[in-house]
Amino acid sequence: MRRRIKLLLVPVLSIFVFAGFYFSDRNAESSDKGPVQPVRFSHKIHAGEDQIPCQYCHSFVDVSPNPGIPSVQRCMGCHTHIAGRDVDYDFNGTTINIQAEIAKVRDFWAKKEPIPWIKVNSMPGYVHFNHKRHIKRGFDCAVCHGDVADMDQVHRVNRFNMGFCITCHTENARSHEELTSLKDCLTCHY
Amino acid sequence: MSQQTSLTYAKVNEDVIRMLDKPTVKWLALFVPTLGIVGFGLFCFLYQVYTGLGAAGYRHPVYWGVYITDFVFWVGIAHSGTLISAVLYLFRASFRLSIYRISEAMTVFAVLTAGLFPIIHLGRPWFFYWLFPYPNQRELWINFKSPLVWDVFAVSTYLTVSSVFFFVGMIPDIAAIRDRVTEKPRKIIYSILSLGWKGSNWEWLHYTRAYLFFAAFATPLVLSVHSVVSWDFAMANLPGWHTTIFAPYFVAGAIFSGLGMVITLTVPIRKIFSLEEYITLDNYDGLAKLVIVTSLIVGYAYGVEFFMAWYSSNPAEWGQFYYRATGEYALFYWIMIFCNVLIPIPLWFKSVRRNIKALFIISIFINIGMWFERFNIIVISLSRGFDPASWGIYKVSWVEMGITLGSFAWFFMFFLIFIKTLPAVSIAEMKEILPVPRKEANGHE
Amino acid sequence: MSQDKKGGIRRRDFLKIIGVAGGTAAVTGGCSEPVEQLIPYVIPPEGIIPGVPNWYASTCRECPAGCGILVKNREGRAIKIEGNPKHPVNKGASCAQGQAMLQGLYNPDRTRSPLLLNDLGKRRPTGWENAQTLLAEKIDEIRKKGQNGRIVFLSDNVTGTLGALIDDWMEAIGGVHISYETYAYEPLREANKRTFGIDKIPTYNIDKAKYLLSFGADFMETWLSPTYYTTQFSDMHSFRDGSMGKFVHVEPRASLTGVNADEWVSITPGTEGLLALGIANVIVSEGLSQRGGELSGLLGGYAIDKVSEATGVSTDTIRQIAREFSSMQPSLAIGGGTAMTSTNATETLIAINILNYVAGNIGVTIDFGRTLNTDGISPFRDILSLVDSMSDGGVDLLMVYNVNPVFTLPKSAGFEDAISRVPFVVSFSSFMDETTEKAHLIMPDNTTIESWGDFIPSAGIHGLIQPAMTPVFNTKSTGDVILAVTANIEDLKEKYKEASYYDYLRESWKTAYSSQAGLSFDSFWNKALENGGYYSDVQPVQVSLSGGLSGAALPEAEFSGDGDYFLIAYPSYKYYDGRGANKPWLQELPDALSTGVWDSWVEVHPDTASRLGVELGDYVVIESPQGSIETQVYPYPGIRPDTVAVMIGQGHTSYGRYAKDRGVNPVGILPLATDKLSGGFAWFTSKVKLTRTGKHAQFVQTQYTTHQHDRGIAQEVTLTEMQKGLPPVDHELPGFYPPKEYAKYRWGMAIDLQKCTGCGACITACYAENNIPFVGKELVAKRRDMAWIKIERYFEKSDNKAGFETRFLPMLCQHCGNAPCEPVCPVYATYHNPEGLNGMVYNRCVGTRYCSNNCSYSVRKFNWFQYKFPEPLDWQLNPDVTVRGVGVMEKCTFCVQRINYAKDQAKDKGRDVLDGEVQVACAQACGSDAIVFGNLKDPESKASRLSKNERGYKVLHTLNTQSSITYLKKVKWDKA
Amino acid sequence: MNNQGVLGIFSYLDLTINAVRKLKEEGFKTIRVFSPLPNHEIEGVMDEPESVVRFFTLFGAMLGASCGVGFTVLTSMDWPLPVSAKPIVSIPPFIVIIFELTILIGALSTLIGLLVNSRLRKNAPIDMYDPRFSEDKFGIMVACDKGNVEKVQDILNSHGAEEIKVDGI
Repeated sequence: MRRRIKLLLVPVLSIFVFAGFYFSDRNAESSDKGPVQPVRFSHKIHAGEDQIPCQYCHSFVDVSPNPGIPSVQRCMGCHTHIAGRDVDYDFNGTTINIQAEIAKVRDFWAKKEPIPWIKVNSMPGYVHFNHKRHIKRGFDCAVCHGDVADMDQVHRVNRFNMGFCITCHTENARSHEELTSLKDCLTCHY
Repeated sequence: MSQQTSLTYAKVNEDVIRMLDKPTVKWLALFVPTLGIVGFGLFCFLYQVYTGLGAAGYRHPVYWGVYITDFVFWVGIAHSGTLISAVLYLFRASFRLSIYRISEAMTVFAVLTAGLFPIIHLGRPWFFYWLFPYPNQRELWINFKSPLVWDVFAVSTYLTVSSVFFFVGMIPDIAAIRDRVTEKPRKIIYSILSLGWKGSNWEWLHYTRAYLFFAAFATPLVLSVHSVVSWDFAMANLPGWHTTIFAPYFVAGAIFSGLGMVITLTVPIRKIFSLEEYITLDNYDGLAKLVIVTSLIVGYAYGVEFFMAWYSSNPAEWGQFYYRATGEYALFYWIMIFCNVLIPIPLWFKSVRRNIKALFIISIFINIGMWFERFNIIVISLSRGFDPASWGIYKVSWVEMGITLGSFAWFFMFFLIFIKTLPAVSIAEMKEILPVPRKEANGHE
Repeated sequence: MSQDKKGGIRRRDFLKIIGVAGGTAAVTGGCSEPVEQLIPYVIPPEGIIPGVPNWYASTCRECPAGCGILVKNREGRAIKIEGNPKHPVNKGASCAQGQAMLQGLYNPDRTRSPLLLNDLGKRRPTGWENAQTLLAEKIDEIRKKGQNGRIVFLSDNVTGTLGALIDDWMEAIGGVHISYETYAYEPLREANKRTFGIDKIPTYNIDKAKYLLSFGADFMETWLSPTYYTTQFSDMHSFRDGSMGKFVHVEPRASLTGVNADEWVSITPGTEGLLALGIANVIVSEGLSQRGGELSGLLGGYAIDKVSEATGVSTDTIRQIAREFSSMQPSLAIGGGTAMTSTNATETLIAINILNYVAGNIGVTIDFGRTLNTDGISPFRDILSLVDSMSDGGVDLLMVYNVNPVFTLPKSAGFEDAISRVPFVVSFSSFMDETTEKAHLIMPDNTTIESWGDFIPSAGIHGLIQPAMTPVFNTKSTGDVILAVTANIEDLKEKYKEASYYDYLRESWKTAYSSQAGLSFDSFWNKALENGGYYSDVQPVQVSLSGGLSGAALPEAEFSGDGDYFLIAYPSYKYYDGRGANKPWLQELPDALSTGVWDSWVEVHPDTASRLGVELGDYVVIESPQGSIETQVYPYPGIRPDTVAVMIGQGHTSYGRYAKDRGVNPVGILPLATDKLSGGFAWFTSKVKLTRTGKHAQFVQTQYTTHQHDRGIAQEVTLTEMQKGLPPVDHELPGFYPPKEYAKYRWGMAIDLQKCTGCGACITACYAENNIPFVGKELVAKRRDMAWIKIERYFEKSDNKAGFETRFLPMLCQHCGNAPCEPVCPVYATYHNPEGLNGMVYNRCVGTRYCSNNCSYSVRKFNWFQYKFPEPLDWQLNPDVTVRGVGVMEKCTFCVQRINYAKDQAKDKGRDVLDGEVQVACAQACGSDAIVFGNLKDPESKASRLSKNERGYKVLHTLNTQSSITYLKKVKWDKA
Repeated sequence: MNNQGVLGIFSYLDLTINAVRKLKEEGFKTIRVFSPLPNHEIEGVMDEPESVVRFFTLFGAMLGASCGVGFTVLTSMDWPLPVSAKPIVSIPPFIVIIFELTILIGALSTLIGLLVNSRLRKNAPIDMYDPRFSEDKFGIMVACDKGNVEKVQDILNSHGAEEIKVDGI
């Protein structure tokens, strides 16, 4: 009798395996806190409290496939004048001193060295994503990057896998013709 | 057919189960080197994965070579097993009885071996599962228009069905072993494998019915699988591949090569385990006749290919076949003709058909010839496509040789394990050709 | 891509400057996610947007032709070279050498900083300050001796500002400036001086000619300005309005130019002059032209029978050429190659001038207005006296700039020994070439792409060189070095006021040109930067025949050596004089004729080969009294049985990993002979012995067949057939399924076989654009080259004089509407795109390779290994194209990244892509306009119109693949 | 009811058949015959209804065929990727898949049918067995109530059973 039950396990197990394949790489909200950056730059303060628009720093987002990382000069544009409060700040659970962090930026500027930021959102090299087209189409940055204005340390909100892209492409096609081109492999892979 | 024999039901059990006795030194002397060669094959494969497929001898425009040759060869070997067990079962050809278990085992192991090659030959074998349709976040499926996907379906269906067929056929025999062995671990294992078989009339009722259906499924399947394999080539537009004759030609070739392998395998087993009473000369006679038939079909196909190429006046087609017989690979072509068409001719004589040594030698030649047939079809055709500027010669690398060798060892490894663990001759079915024990001598029959 | 710590080549500094966001391109597959860094700019450079390419106009300096180029810059890296359409020399076209310039820039074997030879004989890196001071001290020391001429600056023909600066500097420090050009065309100038009294090389108007007669001039390969003349030839030779020009090539060997001729006339070596005069004689004596009567005395001595006997050209042929030359007006005869490199070269070229004169071509197809800028080139005898003076210890300091005489001069010239006797040698070369090996101090120059400069290839063309990126290594432009060194010399401190060579250049342009343009200097300068230079029209100059010609005599060419075979050492269109050999793209570019790669070979007539008992791939020793070389045999029907030929350019003993110890250098075994009248070096004077060695190896080619085997791949029609009109052909055969419909675009191509010269510029352009890895000789031997486009070359039997004709056919993915490759892919890695492209999705590919098996055109390539781009060659990778990983298939994509870019740009403007907005790399590079790319759905597009041409056909059309590429049949002159 | 089992072991087929025939005449319904090989005579005398495995086979094959059709057509439509100007749903290539799935699922379903019917479904209240049945002995097991045990023993004995076992719950 035990043998008989075991036999039934075969189909059940295979269903699990299939489901595993299916769900393992579905989009799951990343609970990852994101990498610790060389400077504890808080998007929450800049984009949230100070209401600085994304494009102020990521200025090429509507003219280039790359959004652009602000130059140190751009940081210093403000931080020449703003030295920051000498207060402790709860940065995703780590206590930092705002002034000390800004001092780091000034250090980089003084040494004329770039800040080696760590990439949070990345795509494999065989995917050619064009920021410009998406921004021009009127998508908000938050659609993919999440509510950055509410994050101190930026973390990945969406896994940018193909399912993520294609779901959005399918939902947003305005016509059949557009759907064809949005689901055309060569749109992104070349 | 009932023949003069000293066999009784009990002796059948006795003889077959005796084969499963403790491994002898001789067996180990075979098994250990076999394992070593499998290991070498594995090493070659890992080396190839590490360096890239360039470790194999492929070169533009020959993108398929020894691996696909091996694949087709092993699938072909598999075929005669199913033929003997299923097709001849439906035809009630009793000469199959003593050898069908061995052929069936051969089928399963050959498919198991063949199934490795499509993975080995992939550029990125770690993505082999992309060839199966499974739901994924990309929302991508596979291309059912591709003959390779047909292959995936055909070969995996074949493997599944022939394994099931193999296993189901063995259930009563495993029960017999279970009833005989005494050592605890073996008893447990055979008990599990026998699925509690008792041989009641109720079990036999469903069993015979199901077995018939399996045979009925396996018969079209065996024809379809090699047809599908042949369509891997015939669906392409390459001169030398693109012909309608390929499906029957391949099926016949497969059976031809498989019969060769059955003879190659059974002759030593018969000798070693003294199974002369089971595998009789009559059995070999029947096999040899099938060899003649399939050899004729294969030979006819070789001729027709040539004729059609000439008759079509297509420069690419004729160029291909002219090249096969005269070009750089001509030696392989003539090996193929020699082994597959000329070597089987002596089988027309009964004395040769009943001469075990002669049969064995002929069968070896058939194996070689059929391997080269696949090599010729694949490699020579690819070497000379439509565009003369791209023509090139393929040279086999040591990695491919190693893996091919490994595949033979892999196959024999399973076979050696099988010989020592499972009944190599069908106990239940052997009894069918023996007289049923009756109190009154002249019963019904 | 994660940051690479190794290399030590200021990569980090480089990144600091250019601020790359993310990596360039990554490999397919693999799931690990290494920490990627984003390196922002410290200070963003103006006008650079990451992800958007910038183009900089500049001038190519790979050969003296001086074509205009545009350098594509992405994120601070130069990634692609294209011809500058505004430049009068090349009009947007380019050649393989020009395309491969980037591999000079990013060559891993470049000298990375100044190097000083220490007492132990080791080269140690040193600082620029130190090197400059050292040189200044040396100069000072020598000057104190008070003897002029002990300092020699040996350069190539540096025209323009740098040339002037060097001259000026040498004068100031009491040195001598010698300009050494490997191919100096001295006989050509001498002949013009003697014929017309003008010591210049004119511009030939091949495009205006209806009949072109070339005596050995390899104008598609190296002669004067190959890209310029290829463009012109394509124009002249293209079929339109029922006619086309005719081109006859006379040479002992059919060069790439020769096989493109309608007729190749094989001639006894050294007798080209005789033939020219013989033809002129027929013209004059048969009264075919009004001119030349005054020369009848001279020409009378060249009776047709005598000429025929000496040249080996039949009287019929001579008569036919004479008639055609005089009747198909205007015509043009040019001389070069073997006709210009024998001991009677000047006389031969005078004979050709006479022929042109007799036919009335002077001033019509020969323009002495726009002359080549060859004035600065020192005569060859100056080089020889330099060798003498060096050997005698007369030179204390030799500075070598942009030349490699140890390699390019024959051993018999003794340069190598002589230079060893110079106490201090400075090389400005960026590469460790053979001459630089002799240097004590190496002060590596920037490559063209990294430096400011100008170049004047011919009168009225002032090409500007501007840096398209910051220097890759610690190199410095020689102009800057000169300024800095001068500032270090005590009494010359104040000589140059400019802080940098850039300022000096601007100053020099200020005085020279600003007044001419009638603009403010800044706008003039900016316009020049934009256009790649400043171009002015030049008035044609009328010349007349000088009087003394009637007494001219034509001596016999002299050959030395006791061998049976004339040795042609011919300049290579890939390596020029050897300078291209360190660029893997050029090494891997199959030779148009032999399709050989990465090596040397000797071309031998098949009859000669069988007489010697050798066949393809056998090694032979070629022996002259000056030395011997051993190389493989390539039997070639396009060479006389008494002649053998070896390409110049290989056989380096230094010059980096790609060039070193590869092939043989035929120049090494040449005798030191000169053309008697001009004194120019004569290459074609040696008779050599050939001995078989019994050694054999596979001759590494990319095509092992020479015939089409009746497959009708490269087709042709005769002119008569064309004039009668071809029957219309419907390319769309009926199919099982209804034909596919396309919405807005169907990308396609038309390739005119009449125009394709087989030069291979498209192949190199494709390598550069599409990140195609080079694989090296061993893998090409296994036919694992990765080229997406190849040139098929067939030698077909013909009834012409040569007995064979050559057909070239660029073969690339046909982007079939009914593609055989697509349905067989199990995973949809290749499929049909809505715009007619045959899509190839690398990251989906599992590598069954079935698609390639089923590709009737065999254009798919497979990544057998993970191919490497040794740093910094990987800096050249196009970030818009995926770098393919191991185990995936790849093939021509019709430069889909460019299509997507154009669509993106058009979308910004709210319209569709217009014709001409997408140029695929191969079509862009093509000098003869053979490849035209465009949208076939647009009936007005050029590609669409050409596709409907009556000459159009699809390769293997019976397979009904409905390919997107229409080939236009080659038009052949009927046998007259 | 029927909680006693009597097992008779026979050496000869004809004796076994006769015993079964007799038992049937006596009205015993729950009879099992063991044999080392399938035998038509036993089948004949037992006269069991046709095996239901065939319905499993038929159902499996039909399921397989429809899976094949559905799978190929629906996945092709899900993301239409044209290849070689063939229609997205092109039947000829799909037939191969349909055929293979028909066989695969048909065969698997037959296996399930076999397992379910011969092993998983209990057709007698009591299990008796002798290892010699897989060798050369035949056997008859009759399930009966306590009162009939002796009667059965008698019948078996009288028909030449060599050995008789009785078992009960």
